[in-house]
Amino acid sequence: MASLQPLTAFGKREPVSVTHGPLTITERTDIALASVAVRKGRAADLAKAAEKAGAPLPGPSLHQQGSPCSAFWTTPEMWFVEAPFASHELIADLLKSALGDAASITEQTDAWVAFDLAAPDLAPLLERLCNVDYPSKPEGYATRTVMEHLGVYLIKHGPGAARIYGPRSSAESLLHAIETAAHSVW
Amino acid sequence: MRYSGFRVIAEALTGHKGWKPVWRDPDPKPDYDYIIIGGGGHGLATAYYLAKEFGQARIAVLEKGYLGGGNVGRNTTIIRSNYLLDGNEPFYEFSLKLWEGLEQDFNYNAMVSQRGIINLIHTDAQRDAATRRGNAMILHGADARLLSRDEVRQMYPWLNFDNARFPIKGALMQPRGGTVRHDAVAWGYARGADQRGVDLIQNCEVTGMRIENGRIKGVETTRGYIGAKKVGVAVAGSSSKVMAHAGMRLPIESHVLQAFVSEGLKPLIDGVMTFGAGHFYVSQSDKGGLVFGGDIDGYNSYAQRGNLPVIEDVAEGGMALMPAIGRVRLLRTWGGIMDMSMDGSPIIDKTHIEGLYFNGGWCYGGFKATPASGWCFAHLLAKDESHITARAYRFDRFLKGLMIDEKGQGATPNLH
Amino acid sequence: MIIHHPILGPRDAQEFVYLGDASLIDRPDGMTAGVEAFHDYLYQRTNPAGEHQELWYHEQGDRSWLVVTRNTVTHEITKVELARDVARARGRTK
Amino acid sequence: MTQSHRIAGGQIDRTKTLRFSFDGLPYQGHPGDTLASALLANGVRLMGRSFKYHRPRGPISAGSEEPNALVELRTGARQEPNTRATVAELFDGLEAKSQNRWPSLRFDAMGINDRLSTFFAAGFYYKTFMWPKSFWEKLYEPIIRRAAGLGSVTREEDPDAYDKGFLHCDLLVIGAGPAGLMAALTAGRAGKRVILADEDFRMGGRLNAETFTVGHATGADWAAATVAELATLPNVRLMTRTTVIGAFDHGIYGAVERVSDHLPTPAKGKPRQILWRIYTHRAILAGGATERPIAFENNDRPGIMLSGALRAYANRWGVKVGERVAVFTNNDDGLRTAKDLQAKGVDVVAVIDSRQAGELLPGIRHLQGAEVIDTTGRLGLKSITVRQANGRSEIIAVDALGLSGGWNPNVNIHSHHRSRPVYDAGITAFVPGRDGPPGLLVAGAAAGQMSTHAALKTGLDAAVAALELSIGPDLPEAEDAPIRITPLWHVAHGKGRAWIDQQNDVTDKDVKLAKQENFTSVEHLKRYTTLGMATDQGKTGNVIGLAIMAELTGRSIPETGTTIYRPPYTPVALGVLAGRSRGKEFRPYRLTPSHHWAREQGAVFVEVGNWLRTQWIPKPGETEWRQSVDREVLATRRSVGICDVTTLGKIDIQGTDAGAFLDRIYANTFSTLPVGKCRYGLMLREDGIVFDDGTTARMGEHEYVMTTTTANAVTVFRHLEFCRQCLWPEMDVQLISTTEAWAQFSVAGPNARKLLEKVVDQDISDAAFPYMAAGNITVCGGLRARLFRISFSGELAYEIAVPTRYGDALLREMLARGAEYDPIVYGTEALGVMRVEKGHVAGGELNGQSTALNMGLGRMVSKKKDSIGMVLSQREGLTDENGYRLVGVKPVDPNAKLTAGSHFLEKGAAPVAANDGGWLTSKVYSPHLGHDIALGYLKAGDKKIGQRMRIVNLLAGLDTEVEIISPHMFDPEGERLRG
Repeated sequence: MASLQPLTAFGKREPVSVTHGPLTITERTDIALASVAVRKGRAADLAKAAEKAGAPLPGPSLHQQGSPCSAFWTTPEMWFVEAPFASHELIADLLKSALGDAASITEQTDAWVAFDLAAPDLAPLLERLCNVDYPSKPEGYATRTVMEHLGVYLIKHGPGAARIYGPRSSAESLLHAIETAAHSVW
Repeated sequence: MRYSGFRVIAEALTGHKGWKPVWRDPDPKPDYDYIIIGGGGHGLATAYYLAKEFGQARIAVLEKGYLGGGNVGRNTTIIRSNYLLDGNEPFYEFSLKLWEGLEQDFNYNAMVSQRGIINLIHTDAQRDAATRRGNAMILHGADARLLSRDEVRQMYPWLNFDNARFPIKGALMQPRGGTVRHDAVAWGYARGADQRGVDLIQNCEVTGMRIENGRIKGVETTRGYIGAKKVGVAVAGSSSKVMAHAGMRLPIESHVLQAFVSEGLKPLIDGVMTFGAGHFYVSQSDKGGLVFGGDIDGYNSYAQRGNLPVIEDVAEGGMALMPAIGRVRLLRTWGGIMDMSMDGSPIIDKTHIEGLYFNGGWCYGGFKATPASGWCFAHLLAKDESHITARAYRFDRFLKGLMIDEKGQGATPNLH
Repeated sequence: MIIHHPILGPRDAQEFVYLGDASLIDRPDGMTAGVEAFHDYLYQRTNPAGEHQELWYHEQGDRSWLVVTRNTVTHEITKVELARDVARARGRTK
Repeated sequence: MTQSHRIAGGQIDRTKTLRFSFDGLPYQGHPGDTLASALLANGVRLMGRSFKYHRPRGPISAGSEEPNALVELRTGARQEPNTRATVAELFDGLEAKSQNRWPSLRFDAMGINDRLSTFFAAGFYYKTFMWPKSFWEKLYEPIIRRAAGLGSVTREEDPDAYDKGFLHCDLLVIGAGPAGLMAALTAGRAGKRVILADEDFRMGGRLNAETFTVGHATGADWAAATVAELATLPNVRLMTRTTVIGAFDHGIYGAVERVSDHLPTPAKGKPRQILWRIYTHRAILAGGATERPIAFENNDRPGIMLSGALRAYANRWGVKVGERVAVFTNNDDGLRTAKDLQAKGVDVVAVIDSRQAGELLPGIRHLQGAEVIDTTGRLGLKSITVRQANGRSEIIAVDALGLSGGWNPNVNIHSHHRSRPVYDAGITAFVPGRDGPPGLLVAGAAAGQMSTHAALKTGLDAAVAALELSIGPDLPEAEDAPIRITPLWHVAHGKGRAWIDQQNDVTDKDVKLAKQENFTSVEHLKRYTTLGMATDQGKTGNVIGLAIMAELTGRSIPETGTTIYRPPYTPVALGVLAGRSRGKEFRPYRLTPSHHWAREQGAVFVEVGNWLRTQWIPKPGETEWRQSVDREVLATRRSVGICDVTTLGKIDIQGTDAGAFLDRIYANTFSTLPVGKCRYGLMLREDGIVFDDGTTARMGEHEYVMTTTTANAVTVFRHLEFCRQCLWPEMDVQLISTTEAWAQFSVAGPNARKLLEKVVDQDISDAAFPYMAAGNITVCGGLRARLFRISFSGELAYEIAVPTRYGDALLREMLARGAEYDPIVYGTEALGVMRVEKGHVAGGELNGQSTALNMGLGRMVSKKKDSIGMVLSQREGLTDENGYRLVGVKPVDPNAKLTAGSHFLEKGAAPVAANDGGWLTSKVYSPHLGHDIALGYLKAGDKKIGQRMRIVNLLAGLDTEVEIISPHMFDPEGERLRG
């Protein structure tokens, strides 16, 4: 698009990937993100438009896969919608044209650093990082939680697969916290 | 009976048979000139000064539990007068001066120890604020020094100077600050008051107030009705509960503040220290325990106990500042109820009910205020006018916009 | 403490920020009320030893303001509502 | 010495030998030993000194209640003071030292205190040391402080790491003795999520120390088999070395797991300990009971210990504490010790039973109706004096004495919510009272159920009740001996001292003195004598002290009452409570989009909240920070400078009521702001004090972008949500923070536009993009961006924002494409200089104590609409016409230095509070003006412009003449920023 070269939250050209024992932490820079909030009294309009646009609007504490967009609930009447960055860098504009004025839409792509965690079982790691009862939660569980003083979103894609969205400016501190916990556990 | 080193030796040699009760346990009389509700530090000091300095008699202190069982019995024992605002500094400096002569005055060793207090500085903005404060203190006749990083390092070389998230850049010091053996304050005042004829009545809870035609007549208690010409309430922590007997709502919330003591250690910290980049303050008692605390839990509570997050937050502050204490053990935690006022400053004032006076809203700074609070409250009770150093502690300051807000947090009590 | 969030279920109170008495919802109208009314609203508290309705903000959660009914002596929580619902029920509009 | 006191049996691994040292002497022990058991096995009874009298002491217990055997464990940075030898697990190479003694444990000079003890009665220090006044800090107190304290602390950083974690369960079982194991088994077999935590390194509790059978196995074997079954259940988590430290609100328990304390050092990357926060549905306290001694004269000598501890050392650790042992008891449990020791071949020379009648063990001499009244043996017990039923005294040579005064249920955790224990005369002990922590049940000895059968049964029943199960497993058979006890707290005899609180040296005499002086309430007793305030928190001594007080006052024990226990159950290392939040990881870092670029340039960073911001960027040859800052300011004012302002809070406000909402939030009006424009906004708190400020832009009809200060980004957002949800719930407003989504740079200086034109794709001429314009643009060939024409520096200035990932590149691109203008990047210091020159308020002025009027912005508060703080800002105290006003200040002598925080005085006025005119809020050196300048709040300052005053900094002895000037010290007409 433009001549400017993007950097990751770590100030690098390429996303970081770290392996320790059974755990792999992969930074995801290929996700576009936007918040979608219902305008007052427009829930039905939004639901209709969202369905047409392929953007799910799941219930509280849930993440829902969709095509091309996935989404998770963040606050009452607000979701974060995920889409591939390559095709949806202008995610806010795309959603605005799809959803019209039934929603307030704000680009969030670069507000967050995203990590995918993979291990046979993430519970021993996550119990050192946050108060979420990970094993008891269903797949598709999405919540905000705190890891080492950082507010993050945690999405469970399986017992051994999770995504964490943390504040981009604290990417290094967050990764350090996860890595430290991993070394402590494994 | 007068206490002295000679007396201690003489008693030791004669089997300690001569020690007398430090106070009587009188039954309440039908009426008094003055009733002080609350046998904590402030209430006892008020009674003591009423009798001693203002020549009043027929005084009773009513305590629902045991003497000194209020916040004077559970605090971190710090005294200081390092306040910023004109409404506060003269009062706390008056208090510090009273501390300095207290033991000789009431003939009880409360271990008033002026080993100094330092407030650490971690940013340029904090240094500016400390400079403003230090100057205000000196203008009010108190003592203050601004320490450089190197001076702090000389005092406490083992603080975290080299690996800190928020480096130490200096400190504001008040050399006359220090600590006092808190229980002894209550006992010293109680003994002094008792010797001057004040009836200290324990296990006597006030359950109601008799008010006729806008004037207080006396109080209902678990030990019966007791009449009084004037009633002074000094029950910080329970102020709203007691003043509700007079139908009053207060600009006060009750919050829990936890405090902590470690196992006994050989000397590590001489004076008092506050961390400027987290919630942590600490001193070491003469017995060797580190006495420390931090922020209030943050929610209204009368439970006298707190929860884990604040314990952890305080420990984080401690470890960030003093990385050598990782293996020192926390021995005991406790929680006191704080009268958190709407601007972080206290109230010593008359009420709209004639003969009913109020002293409260001490937030978590009430211990150091004990002597001046007692003196000024006694002054108000005896003379019906505010002591010169306590004139700003009025109820109507919120209505008039004359808040005394040291921290600049506004009407959010849990942030003061 | 645990707050049973009406949408999210049990959550550690550490995720919340406490404000105070839920009477802070009842803000007077600045165009009609004067200093005295605002003074009572902002500064005066019942501060009960017992049941207390109070405002908590789920800052590290879903950003809901909640009205929590909690006993200040035992800390027992008996009711948790969305503050927005309470505000509407108390007649607050725009 | 090689384990001279080791006897057969026990749960130690004799195939392995561990070497360790105590006070420099080498010893040997085995895996499974504690430091105390190993020392006792080596014939070492003397392990410590008491706090006040420095009396020689040995362990009295075999558990965490130990008051005496405290040692300094490990060396160097890992030195731990006050470690109880009775719970310190032995490892190869362990080094321990005795503490609170000089020069050595056997010969302690401070032992003189014991001789002088009559002068050191309870509270003696309150009655003396008052004259002369100044001697307290100078003489008395330093001596006391040096003498006091127990172990010493290293000054080195703790090298070990600590973790925290969070666990969830249906049932937490605290304690893995018979009751706890049965409870866990019941819940575990029912498929419930169970956590079983025990402070010991071996589960089984007293079963490991006793010889009874459970079912067809020994108690220890039954425990091991049960633990083995539990270990196979995926729904059960077994946590040894894990102490539940406290019961907090709503079923949350704190627990400390000692992961590595039994190792010489933690494995790489592994923590020493973990603090677990356990969220429970229900919990069962099965923490057992603690035996209490009997107080009599000289009852504190090494070799005198709890009878159950003697038994435990023999049965669990294969250790005989002495060659000739006696037992002094008031209940049947003491007889068990005699029986077990006898069975182990230990010479039990006498059982002194204070009761008149009872069971007689064959082959052991029983003295019934007798009492121990004194002992000898300074460094270790040599003999006891027994007063027999007939009144005759007899001296019996023994080197160990077991005391059994009955067992106190470990009610501690049950009273963490301030529930008062109640007295149960049947077992002469306090049991859990009413109103314990909701959801917490108590089972086994902790509930006063003292037999093994009762423990198993109540454990099972508690689990069934807690989880509403229909049925539990079958109960194994176990002993169900009744409690036969005749209370005996204290042997009244003679003039000597009987110890109650051994560590703090509180004796029966101290209790008597407290009574004599009317410190009779239990709280006064505790505070006056220090009873129960030692590191064991009175676990063995408290009840005896209050029983003696009850006796003295003629009240019953229930009338006398008891103090309550508070967390933690046993002392907890501060390190584990802090976890990873220490050193540089105390708080997370926030890094700006230009951070990596700035680091390449050698920038100096400054902490602003959690952000690290560029403070200045030194160039080669610059040795003083001022050189760099002056250059950055001058270069910006001369041509163009760029500053990363990403840290300012950014909040996206959308909805059809967004404008009306902002009118309520800000003191000034925003609904009338045209699309494509921005405006400076002033936000008040409800009390009328200024809360925050910043520019807010209208990006669309229903879309605003608010800017907050860096410091208040979070609190402003919280406030907006409060207003939106609680005050005006029907407004159509949606909020989201975008602080981190955009990299935002201020571009300021006469050439700002020219530089930006090199990267911005659109026309940004003054006509197309005038002062206070705002809009969406693109840069560098189509990248989405935002541009705001606002200025904090007084220069022609813009703030330009791109998605954060492009921030670094945009900065480099601006520097490269604009090279002809010599752009510089400036830091927060230069930013501060320029804003002070311009008279803009910031941190020093936005202090939470100042009004719009104070800041000279009073007219911004619109009274035509309701907004937060409007009404209360009109109170008399906040509208004083002689109140503080923001002023500019310059020194009359341009070489004079100003200091922020200095106070204003009129010329000739004495430096006293009555003359205090205000203070300097911010001070900078203005390279443009060539001297220091400052902002300040001065009383009636608006009327003093042009006057001369002094500013004083009494902390530094500075007194400087200054001129009061307008705060707008640079380009007051604003010609440059509109240029």
